[in-house]
Amino acid sequence: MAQITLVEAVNLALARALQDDESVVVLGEDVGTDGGVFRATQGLLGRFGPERVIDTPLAEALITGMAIGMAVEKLRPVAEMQFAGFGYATIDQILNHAGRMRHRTQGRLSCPMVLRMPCGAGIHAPEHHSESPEAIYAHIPGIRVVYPSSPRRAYGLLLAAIRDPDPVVFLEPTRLYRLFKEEVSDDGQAAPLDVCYTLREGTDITLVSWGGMVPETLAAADALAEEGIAAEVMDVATVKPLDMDAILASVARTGRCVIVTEAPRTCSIASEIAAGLAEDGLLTLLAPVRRVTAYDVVVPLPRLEQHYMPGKARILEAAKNVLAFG
Amino acid sequence: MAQITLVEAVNLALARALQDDESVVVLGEDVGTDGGVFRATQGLLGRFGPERVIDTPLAEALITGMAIGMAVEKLRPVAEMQFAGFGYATIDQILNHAGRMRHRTQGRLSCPMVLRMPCGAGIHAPEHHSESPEAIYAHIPGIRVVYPSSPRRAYGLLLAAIRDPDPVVFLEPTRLYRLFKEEVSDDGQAAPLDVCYTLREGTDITLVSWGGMVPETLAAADALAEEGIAAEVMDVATVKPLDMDAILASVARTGRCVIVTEAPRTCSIASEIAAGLAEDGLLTLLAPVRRVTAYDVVVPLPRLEQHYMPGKARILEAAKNVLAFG
Amino acid sequence: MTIVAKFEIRYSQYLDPEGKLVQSPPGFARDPKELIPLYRWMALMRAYDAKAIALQRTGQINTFASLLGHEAIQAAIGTAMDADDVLLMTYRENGIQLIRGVTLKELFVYWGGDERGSNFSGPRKDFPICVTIAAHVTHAVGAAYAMRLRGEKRVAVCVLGDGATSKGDFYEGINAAGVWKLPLVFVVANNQWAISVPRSAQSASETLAQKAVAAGFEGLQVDGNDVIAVRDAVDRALAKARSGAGPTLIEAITYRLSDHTTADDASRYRDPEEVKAAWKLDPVARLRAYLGACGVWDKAREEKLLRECGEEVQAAAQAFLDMPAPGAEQMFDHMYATLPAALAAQRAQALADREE
Amino acid sequence: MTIVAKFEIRYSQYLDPEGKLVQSPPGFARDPKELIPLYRWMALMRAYDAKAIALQRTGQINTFASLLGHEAIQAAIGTAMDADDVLLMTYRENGIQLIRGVTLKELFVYWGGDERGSNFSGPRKDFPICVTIAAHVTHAVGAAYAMRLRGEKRVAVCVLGDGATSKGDFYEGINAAGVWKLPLVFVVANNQWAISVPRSAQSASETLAQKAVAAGFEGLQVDGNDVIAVRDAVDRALAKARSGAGPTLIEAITYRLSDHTTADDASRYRDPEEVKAAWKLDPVARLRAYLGACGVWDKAREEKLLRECGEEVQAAAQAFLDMPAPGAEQMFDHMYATLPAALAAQRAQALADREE
Ligand SMILES: Cc1ncc(C[n+]2csc(CCOP(=O)(O)OP(=O)(O)O)c2C)c(N)n1
Ligand SMILES: Cc1ncc(C[n+]2csc(CCOP(=O)(O)OP(=O)(O)O)c2C)c(N)n1
Ligand SMILES: [Mg+2]
Ligand SMILES: [Mg+2]
Repeated sequence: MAQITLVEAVNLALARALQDDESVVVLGEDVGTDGGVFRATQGLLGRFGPERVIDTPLAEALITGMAIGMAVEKLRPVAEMQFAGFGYATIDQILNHAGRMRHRTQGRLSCPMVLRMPCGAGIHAPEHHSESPEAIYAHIPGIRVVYPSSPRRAYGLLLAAIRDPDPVVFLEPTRLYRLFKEEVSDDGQAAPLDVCYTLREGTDITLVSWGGMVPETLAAADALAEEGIAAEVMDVATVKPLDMDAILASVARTGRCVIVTEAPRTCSIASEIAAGLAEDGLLTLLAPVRRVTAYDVVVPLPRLEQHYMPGKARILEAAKNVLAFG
Repeated sequence: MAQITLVEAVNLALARALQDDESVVVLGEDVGTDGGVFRATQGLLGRFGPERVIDTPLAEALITGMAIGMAVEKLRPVAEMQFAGFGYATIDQILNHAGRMRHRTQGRLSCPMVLRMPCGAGIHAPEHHSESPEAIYAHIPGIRVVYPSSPRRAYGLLLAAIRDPDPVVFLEPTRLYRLFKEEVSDDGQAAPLDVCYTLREGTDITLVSWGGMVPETLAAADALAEEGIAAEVMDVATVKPLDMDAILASVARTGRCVIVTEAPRTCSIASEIAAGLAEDGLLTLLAPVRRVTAYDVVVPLPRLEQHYMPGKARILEAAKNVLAFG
Repeated sequence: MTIVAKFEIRYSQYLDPEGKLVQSPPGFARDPKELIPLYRWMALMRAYDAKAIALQRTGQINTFASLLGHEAIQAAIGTAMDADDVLLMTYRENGIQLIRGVTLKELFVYWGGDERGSNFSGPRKDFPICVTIAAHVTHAVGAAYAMRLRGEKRVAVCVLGDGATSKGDFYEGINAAGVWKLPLVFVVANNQWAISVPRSAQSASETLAQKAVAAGFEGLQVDGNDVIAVRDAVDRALAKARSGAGPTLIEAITYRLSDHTTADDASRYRDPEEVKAAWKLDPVARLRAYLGACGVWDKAREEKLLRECGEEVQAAAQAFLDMPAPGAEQMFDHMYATLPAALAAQRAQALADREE
Repeated sequence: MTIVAKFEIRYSQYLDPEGKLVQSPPGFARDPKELIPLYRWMALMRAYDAKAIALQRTGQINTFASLLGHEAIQAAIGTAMDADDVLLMTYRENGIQLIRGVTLKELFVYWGGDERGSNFSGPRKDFPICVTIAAHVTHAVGAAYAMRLRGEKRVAVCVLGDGATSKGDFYEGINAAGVWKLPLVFVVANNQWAISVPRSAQSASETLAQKAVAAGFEGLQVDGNDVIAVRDAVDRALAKARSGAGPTLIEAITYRLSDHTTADDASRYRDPEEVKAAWKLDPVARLRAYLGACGVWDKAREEKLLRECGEEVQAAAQAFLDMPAPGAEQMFDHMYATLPAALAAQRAQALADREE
């Protein structure tokens, strides 16, 4: 078992999937010789050849549309958007085709594909390289949206996504690509989709997050622990469909909830979770829910991005506000 | 003052805007000779000529991208997506360019454009002709999203949208296009953006809706009134930015809230409103919030669409559930 | 100044508008009797089309897109393709679907507003009708890529309209097909109109065939009202694709003899004289004239055929009308392979509501 | 079979790689002295480029996209355009921006990760850098449409890369430009690479110029390392556009002599021999050789110019570094013309957080 980074875990899962199932193909811009701009596909071309590790022309609607055609024709394509910010051109294909193929044909055809995209702020990148669009995808019926927050979960969830019989949008937090390492055994074991992962148990407050915000959330929980406050930390992991039951169960115990995301606030996953609490958790809430989100503004260029993203301080502030209540 | 339908009100506002401001242009598929597939642009070509009422090639990214270029070059384009379901290809342009032009250039350039799109279910239309994607647009920073529910508000809000210095996505509920008439005076008067409209005052429960669901919501309020329950009915109208203060103020009086939308539930505007209540209205809530939404499934073809959309019965059921509480 | 690249676009026709041969026919058409099956399909398409419009006018199906004028193109494609090739098409290609084994009843079910119509018994691997213009061009690239990767000799055939050639997806797709020399045949059914927008307003390109120049492969024009010309071009393109020599784009020139759909009124934007002139090019009459002149077709055969077609579509319509309505669970049960837990409550609610 | 359309693509070059004239020069270049201003700009571009890379390597700006190899194309476009024409471009066209009046400092501010760099003092109507590939092609269509509608004699110039020609937006844009015969000049700076994807993998088309065939207007190729050839082609295209004769697509062939950006390592995917060979075509050395041979340039002038350029970029870099950091309000204050009430609380929070 090796200590590897999140991007290495993605690479490992891709290699494993290509190895185990000859219907798996990888496609996207620069995924071949270059190994991807983040090296997520490094070495795959050499091992599996250009027929299965495919450098495409620069055309995002093509990449997704082509993956759909491949999936319907019984391949298992894993397509890459170079950055989530360039992926909006494919929403049309995801929404109008990938998420509908099975329903449209009442089960005759299906669309088992994965659309990977690096996302999130904090790496001092140019415009459009820092967005976290999970909420847009989560609104789309017929797909899954997965957003891992650690090397081990990235490995297991990506394998699960590739093996899933339905389309999965798989968001990879670039800020975590090389932030820390974890032991990951290349055992081909998928991690369960559609469930929240409880990273830390606690009784005083529930902190909910996913993707790139999880380390900040854990850091906030550490800080709370120093003050004797036991925070439960949940990694949503699959943001659509959402495991609301797990969150409700946790909040039923703690009575308090802070939800953390680096996406703009309006209609975010944080909104969805808060709404679920307003509907089905109201009686268990001892304090108002707090969303700690990015602002409803454009992700700024790097000089201000630290002020755009929520960090440990804002999470702590919200948690204390909620804890101070009643 | 004439009694006119919602689609006639849209037409009237377009004609008025073209008449009053020579920088206004209308563009889209079939908006010229045909007058639009719903006749929203009928007669405009004859009055204002093909240079200002522009039939475009069949290319949605072009239509929006072109409108952006026009707006930056000081025209006031009003672009049409033939149906919201064909508009996803332009999310890229709206999100990456229209909503960013002013911020990106720190005020040097701006993008005063309107993107109109018919939307919503209930007209027995083919696939992709029945969707209500307001939540996707509402998640995008830098734009407004407006969704009128009556001829008078359609007229006033569309004029406001065209005159607004920033981009507006203007959603038109096809089900209401010809459902009822209202007196609309062609006085060139814009209606305020960014505010909720209270359609009916009441003290027992707040019903919140927008667009095509407003008549159903009013019908539910009528039914409640027959049972002696006074429902306050709010038409959100501008779903982004959201006038949450008005909703909070109403719920502070009534203590109960049902939110109605025909969009899929996850990360919907209904979620956003419920989240706002969980954060800032918790102490005033006498009962859990209820979202009455479409399901998280593909809008079905016409034979099942009535079962997809929420109707008066589901709104009533939710309202009674909330009223029965505590 | 040096010239670094040169291109030319060819046009072909065998039968003129009067149904006279203008050049010696390709192999498959040497014996005119061989064309009778194509004619039968074209007659069935017309009967189907008329019935669908009647059903729509009487409120029994929803908006319908007529294929009137497209019969030669569709008969040629449908008969040229192998069973295990894959078809990707729009709402207007029902005739090809019929030939490939989709039943008349299934087509009515689809237009009746019920997804079960796309779960057809016939060509199980064919794609469903693509309503969003040109999106299926990119799907075709993926499907053809999959076939070639597995070393199959199958071909993907992608049919689209003149309007579709303006859309980015079309171009991204053909460009990629060129890059990988995929086993793909694109047929642009140029019926001169995209709803109210005429071909001339869609592009300044002299032909639509030359769109293929941008993608680096062959584009050609054929008379789309001449079933021999279309069939010949499709045959060649299929053989080329199967041999590994890559894609072809065929622009088949015809005319949309109907309104865009039953929701449209083309008289708002189209000169009736133009439509009248287009009827002179009618592909069905043209082939009938040729078969008649060759002595392999006559009035009696025609009447019998029309009667048979009428009965067939009538029976199918009845079978459609007799079908039980879908239950609300149909909205949920194929959203995912297995219903996610998060959707269970929504499904239950929909079923409960339905019962009320 | 009849031929219904024919096309040819021409290529032009005036200066060969050694800087020798291969045909008699166009008017503006008859007097070699007239080329000195272009050479000066090219030298300044190179100094700017080197400084930007140095700033990036020392952590003072973020990822930077070098224009090395693009100097001739950019000098030609920048000097050919009128002040009130409009430029739409990518991240790699800083040289054109410089000529049009964007300051060196403003460029550093942009790459330093601060939106204020796009609020430049110079060509106030020029579009900001477009990072999403080819989206600006559609903006160019709208801008050109607006100019023509108002009866102005202005032209929109849209510069893009070879990779961009694969994107749907490019095609939708050129197709529309053809339909409306807009005052538009497209320049494809074909530097052979789109990050790691070579030109040959981007499209099977023999040239990129022929993409214009699909849009129904003229496409041509020029040697993009020959400033005379590029300038001549751009001059003609601008004059044609201004006269109402519609758009032109110019494929200017050059080579990306640098990595894609400072975040890229091109040695992973590119043969060093290829890069070495490309340096032989260097547009700056080529023009210098020609000017030298004409006797209008020499070592002393060269040294003085390099010194001046070095000082200029150094001063600009310092001015950039001396600039106060932006406040958190910069995220909010130009999101809308007037801050919506709903954003006020978020703005207040951001300012409060910043202070902590
Ligand atoms: C992406 C998209 N935009 C708009 C529409 C609405 N629409 C349906 S058919 C049509 C015209 C299509 O014209 P063409 O491609 O020539 O096909 P035809 O209908 O003539 O067969 C339009 C604009 C659509 N279905 N998809
Ligand atoms: C729509 C989009 N997809 C992907 C990217 C990522 N990306 C940035 S530059 C680039 C290559 C562009 O190549 P080319 O058009 O040849 O321009 P060059 O960089 O060579 O000047 C890519 C893929 C992007 N910026 N936009
Ligand atoms: Mg057509
Ligand atoms: Mg390039």
